[in-house]
Amino acid sequence: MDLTWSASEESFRAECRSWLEEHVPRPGLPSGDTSEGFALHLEWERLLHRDRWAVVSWPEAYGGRGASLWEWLIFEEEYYRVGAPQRVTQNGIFLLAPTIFEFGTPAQQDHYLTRMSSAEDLWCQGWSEPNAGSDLAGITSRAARDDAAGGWRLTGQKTWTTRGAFCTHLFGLFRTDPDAERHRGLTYFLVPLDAEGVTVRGFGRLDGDEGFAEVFLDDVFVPDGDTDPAGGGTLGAVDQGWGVAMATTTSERGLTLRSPGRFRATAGRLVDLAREVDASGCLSELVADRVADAWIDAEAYALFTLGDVTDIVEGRSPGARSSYNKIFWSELDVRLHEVALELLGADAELDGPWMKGYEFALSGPIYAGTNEIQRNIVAERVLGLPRK
Amino acid sequence: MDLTWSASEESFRAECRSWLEEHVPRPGLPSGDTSEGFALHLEWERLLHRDRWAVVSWPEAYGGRGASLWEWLIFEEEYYRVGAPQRVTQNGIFLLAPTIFEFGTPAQQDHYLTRMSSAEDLWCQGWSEPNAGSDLAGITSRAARDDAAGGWRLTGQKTWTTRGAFCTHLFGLFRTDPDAERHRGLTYFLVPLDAEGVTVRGFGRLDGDEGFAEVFLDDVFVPDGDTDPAGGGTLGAVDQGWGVAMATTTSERGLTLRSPGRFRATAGRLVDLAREVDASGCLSELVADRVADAWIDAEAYALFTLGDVTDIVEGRSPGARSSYNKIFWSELDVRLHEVALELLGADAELDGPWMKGYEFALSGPIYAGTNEIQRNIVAERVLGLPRK
Amino acid sequence: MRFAPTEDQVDFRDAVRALLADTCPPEAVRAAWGGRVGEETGGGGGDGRVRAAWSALAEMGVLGVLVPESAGGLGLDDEDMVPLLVECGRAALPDPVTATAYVAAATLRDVGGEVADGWLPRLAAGEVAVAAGPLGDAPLAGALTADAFLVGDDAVLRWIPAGDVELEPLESVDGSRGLARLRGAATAGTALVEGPAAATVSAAAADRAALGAAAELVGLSERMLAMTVAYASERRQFGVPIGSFQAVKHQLADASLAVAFAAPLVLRAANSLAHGDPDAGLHVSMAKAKASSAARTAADASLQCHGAIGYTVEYDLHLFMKRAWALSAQAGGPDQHRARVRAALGLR
Amino acid sequence: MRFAPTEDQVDFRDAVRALLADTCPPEAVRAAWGGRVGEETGGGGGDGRVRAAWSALAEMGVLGVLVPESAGGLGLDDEDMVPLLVECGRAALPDPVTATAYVAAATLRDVGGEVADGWLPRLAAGEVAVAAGPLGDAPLAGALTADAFLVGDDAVLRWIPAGDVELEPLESVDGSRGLARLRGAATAGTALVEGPAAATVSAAAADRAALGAAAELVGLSERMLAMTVAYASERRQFGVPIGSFQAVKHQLADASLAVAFAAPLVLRAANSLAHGDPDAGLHVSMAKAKASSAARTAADASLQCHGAIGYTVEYDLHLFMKRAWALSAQAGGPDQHRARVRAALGLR
Repeated sequence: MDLTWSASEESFRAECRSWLEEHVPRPGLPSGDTSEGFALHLEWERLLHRDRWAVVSWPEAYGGRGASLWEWLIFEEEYYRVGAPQRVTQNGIFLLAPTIFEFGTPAQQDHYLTRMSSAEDLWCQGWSEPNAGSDLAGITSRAARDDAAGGWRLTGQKTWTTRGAFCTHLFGLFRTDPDAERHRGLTYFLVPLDAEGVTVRGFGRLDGDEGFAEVFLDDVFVPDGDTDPAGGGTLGAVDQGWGVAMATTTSERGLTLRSPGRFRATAGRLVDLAREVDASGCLSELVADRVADAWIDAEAYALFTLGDVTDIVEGRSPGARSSYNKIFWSELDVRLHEVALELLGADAELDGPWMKGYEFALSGPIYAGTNEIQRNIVAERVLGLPRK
Repeated sequence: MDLTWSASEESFRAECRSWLEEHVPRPGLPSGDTSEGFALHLEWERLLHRDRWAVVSWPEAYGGRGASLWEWLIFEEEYYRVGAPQRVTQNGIFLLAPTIFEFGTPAQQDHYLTRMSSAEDLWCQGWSEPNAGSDLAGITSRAARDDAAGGWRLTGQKTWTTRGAFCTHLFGLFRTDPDAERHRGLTYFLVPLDAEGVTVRGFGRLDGDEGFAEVFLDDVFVPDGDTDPAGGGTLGAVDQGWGVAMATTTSERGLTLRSPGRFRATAGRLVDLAREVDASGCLSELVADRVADAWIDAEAYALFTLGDVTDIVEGRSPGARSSYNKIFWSELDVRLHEVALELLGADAELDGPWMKGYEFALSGPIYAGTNEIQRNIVAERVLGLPRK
Repeated sequence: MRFAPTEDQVDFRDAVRALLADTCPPEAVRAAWGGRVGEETGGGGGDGRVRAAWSALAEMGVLGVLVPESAGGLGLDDEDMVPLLVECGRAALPDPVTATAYVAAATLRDVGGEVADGWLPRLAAGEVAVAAGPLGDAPLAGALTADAFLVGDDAVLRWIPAGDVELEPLESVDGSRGLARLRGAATAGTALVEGPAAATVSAAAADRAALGAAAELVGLSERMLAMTVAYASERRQFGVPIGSFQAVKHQLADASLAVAFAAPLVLRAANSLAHGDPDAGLHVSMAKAKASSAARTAADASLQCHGAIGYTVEYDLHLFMKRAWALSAQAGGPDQHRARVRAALGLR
Repeated sequence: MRFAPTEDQVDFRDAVRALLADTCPPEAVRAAWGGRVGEETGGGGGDGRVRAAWSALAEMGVLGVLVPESAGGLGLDDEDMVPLLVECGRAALPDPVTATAYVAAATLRDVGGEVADGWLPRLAAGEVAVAAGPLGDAPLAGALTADAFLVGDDAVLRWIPAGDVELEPLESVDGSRGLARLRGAATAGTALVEGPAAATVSAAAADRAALGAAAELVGLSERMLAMTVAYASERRQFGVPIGSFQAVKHQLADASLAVAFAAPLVLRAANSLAHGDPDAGLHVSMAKAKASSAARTAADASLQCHGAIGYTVEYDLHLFMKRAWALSAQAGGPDQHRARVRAALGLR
């Protein structure tokens, strides 16, 4: 065990910190899930890219620094510590990109990755459908073969698409073999949202942001494989989309979407708030205890992910254990905000940053596979309990 | 709403209290679930019966006082407040008796009820079998018709029979029609344990008491209906045992087995313990808060049962709502003891009364239908969620 | 001994339930949302009032339940009033029935005098709305449309006609709250009671404010659970209704259990207040602590069992959930109320 | 940065796991039960020791992990030791490995002097057993068979050979605990350290006692969960294994989650103690708080998912569960340890 950072890691941290402190927008940006906020966020993302902070762990060719996973953790920690904005590019860089690195052809990698890190292409997820939420394999949107045109014609409806109204591209699963058993016959597609036949309708989220969208696809043409990346394509083999998608959901549930820096930063702000309340003589032992407990959990999550990274670096796959991460971080995030609201007492209902954060946190146990589904996965695939 | 007791109820309370204070064994009895303890408990039960306190709400003819359900609540409250012994007759008087009142013939009522209230006949339950626990309808013990002898021949195995090793009689379900669907073809039998072919094997419980038994039945003869109550018989109609049994389990889950007085008395002792710890300067706000919370819950249970009694008195059946009682009292009982153990700190592990009580309380969420089953019942039969 | 509402109380409650189902459907609540939060969630322009419901309630006598008959009310007591507040919660009615018809009406009735004589008939008639709360810095619900304020502490209880005090409007997560802080309330309006007696009267007002919130929380919880049971019975995933999954069943069973055991505490506290039980304050705290926790449990379970649709503002759940968040922290959160229970038990 | 045991540590741990599976099966733990509690639960006659396991551990070097090589030990550190204590927990080994080979060995190693020189080689060889704890009234596990006691507070740390102090035996719910209070310890034996330095050394001993208990709790929890998963996969009700019910799955998933996130805290605290990190005490408290809660969660879920069979003494679960109850309250319960975290965060 070695819980120290090397000299080069420490100097990487110093570099991150000084750049971030110099450039991070003050005061913070409005929510990126509103149209005005989104534009400001794009400016920020492009600044990150300009100075090669957008995707530190990617190869330099795609706008990264070839940083190690450890360095990525450090970057994330500094990023959240300084209170930098949530990434509106996250669905692309944290969820789709690992899949493109794993399953994309060289042509796809070359085309998509740089445009993604530079925030030219903005990606949203197309997983859920009105009747396929937790039951992701219940997808009915279909892609029909168009041999003449050398591609596919997509029809169907995707929903709960975060920031769908502001994005330029969608990745998701479509049914290519309607006769196959549920998990088979699905293919992973990349779709430009300006393609003919696509309609996007935004709608309001709990926290008042217009962050959701429904995406309607009516006979939308997408070319085969990587024949014309600008026009979209298929990612991975036809009819093998489930396996490709599972690689993405492992990223989503696990560490890449939710780095520990994020929750440690929130826990730090919670402790600061508690100290303020304490200074005014109003901190009860009860709430102080909950602050300490939530803070410990944020530390526990950080340590757990250090174990994840060690495993990944040494070639051991976390696999279904990523469901542990998902359950833990999502419920931790709710708890951190709940305790903060308790600290605020009668002011808790005010529409301030902690309430906004609470509303956002409440989506955690729902998206990326509800925590009920994650608990099934832990029970069946980690503990080995019988499916039926 | 009227939350006051009438003058006659108050005088009933005074009478209970003074009798109990005079007669209750001091110091308390050892556990009734050991053989020496059981004998002492029997003496106590017979004393209760002598002075007509064994079954206050029963008709005088069967040893009761014809007291109202309200008076029964008062009696129970005083009984537990003074710290009187757990009733080793409870499975008879609280669970079987309501069923005999509802389904028994006059001959059965005359024969069994007085012998039960006087603790001559001691009844244990014969519900669970090795492969029929939560799944009660999975019972395989069978009763074969013996027309020649005018009765039935019982064969099978019952288990987790509380105090089975000390009891004289067993009530339970046996399969009379092996071809019928699971919940049908069962009949409710009353069986003397000294009948030929019965073997009882006691075994140890978590808390060290020998409170459990397995009961083996090998071709045990039980006469028809009420033809010879001394030899046992069937209760209610043949093949209709499930409905008869459900009446008993409603009693078991609901108020009659677990009167609020019991938990209010425990909550009172918990508050006393907390005051002692507080006096020595060692009470943290955290634990004090949990004491208050558990105490509130004991009060909430008492109020809920006042609602139950009001309903029963006015002819509204609680029905599936008795599952609320079962879940609540069983988890309340665990919580009351957990908090007490926290108050004891490093001494918690000592084999004292709170630890014994904790061990006993842990059985609550398991017996009388696990709380998982009760939550299904609440969801399906109270809330109306779909079974499948 | 009889622990259940009377037949009259049941009839009154049912009538109010039906009236609010008509006059205060979710669309009406939505329309009452205003301010920036209202706009962001697709409504906007409301002022936190559903006037059709308010006048119907006045007509039915609900706003005068505690007002003496001599002042045009029904002259009834807490036991009659509290079940009706449960119904206000069930409808998520944003109007200040608790503050006006419960806290202010009972206080003016008990205090008497000129202010009472002048305002009680108007309260009963539904002509005026009151915002009530502690004298201090806490945000006051319904402040933006209140005709008068009732604020008190241990030393004084003040009655302040609107206009005599400055308002600092605040945005609540629930866009129908009409929330504001008062500025300069300590010297505004009339002192209804001063000196040692003020502590008792202010405490009674605070108790009724807490119990009213507890009652509304019970109604809100029952409504959220009913919505969720309906949704989970219909929504299908994996070929079956999601309500057939044990994980959904048990979450909803737990929430319904919490509500089922909070509701009797609320009724008992109403009985105690009606009869001047010396433990009434303790009983109120038990009720508010448990009703607040139960409502949080019900809100959490409802959102989780709805999944993404519950997270949208187009769906109604959030109207009820946000009110539950607000009321569970208002008039003392669960910790504060358990602290009072702790003190009553003689513990630190 | 590397957060995982080394290959050597994994091999050592696996060897200890295998050794204890052989020498300390549940029957051995059961046979170690004594006293009245032992008799009542069908065993009796044991003294809280499994000597076959103890000597095998000594032979493998486990009892001398922290003892300097010059005294016949391996001269390793907390990071090497703590994973082995997890294994002792997994086997529910009742013998005082934590007190002897972790707390006493590290303390004597750090303090040095005559007592250390005399006892350390015997510790490493498995010739002596130590009971360790605060100087005061708390029950001491393993006291009945201890050859020496290590007890301390802020002012003094004492080493007391058995016989120099009077024992008041106590019955624990776990019949293998060999529990007693010491009488007259304040003046018995030798003062290893006195004055200001005592506080530091006693605190380090208390931290190792807490971390050792935390490690054992992780092992106990993992074992209980494994037993329960096996049982729930086999036991059938309603025509299917009970482990296929979501209510069972989610209870066990929650418990395994609690354990999975407590275990890294335990490892980190071991690293901090090994390297003299100034926050080591804080890290120990985080670990003990979470390991204690996780073990309670695991015990509760295991009992509930077993149902009635888990409630019998003939079945093994209770051996593990009762140890978990005892250790979760020993060396500071979760509240006490969170209080230390609170203080470290600068909160009241």
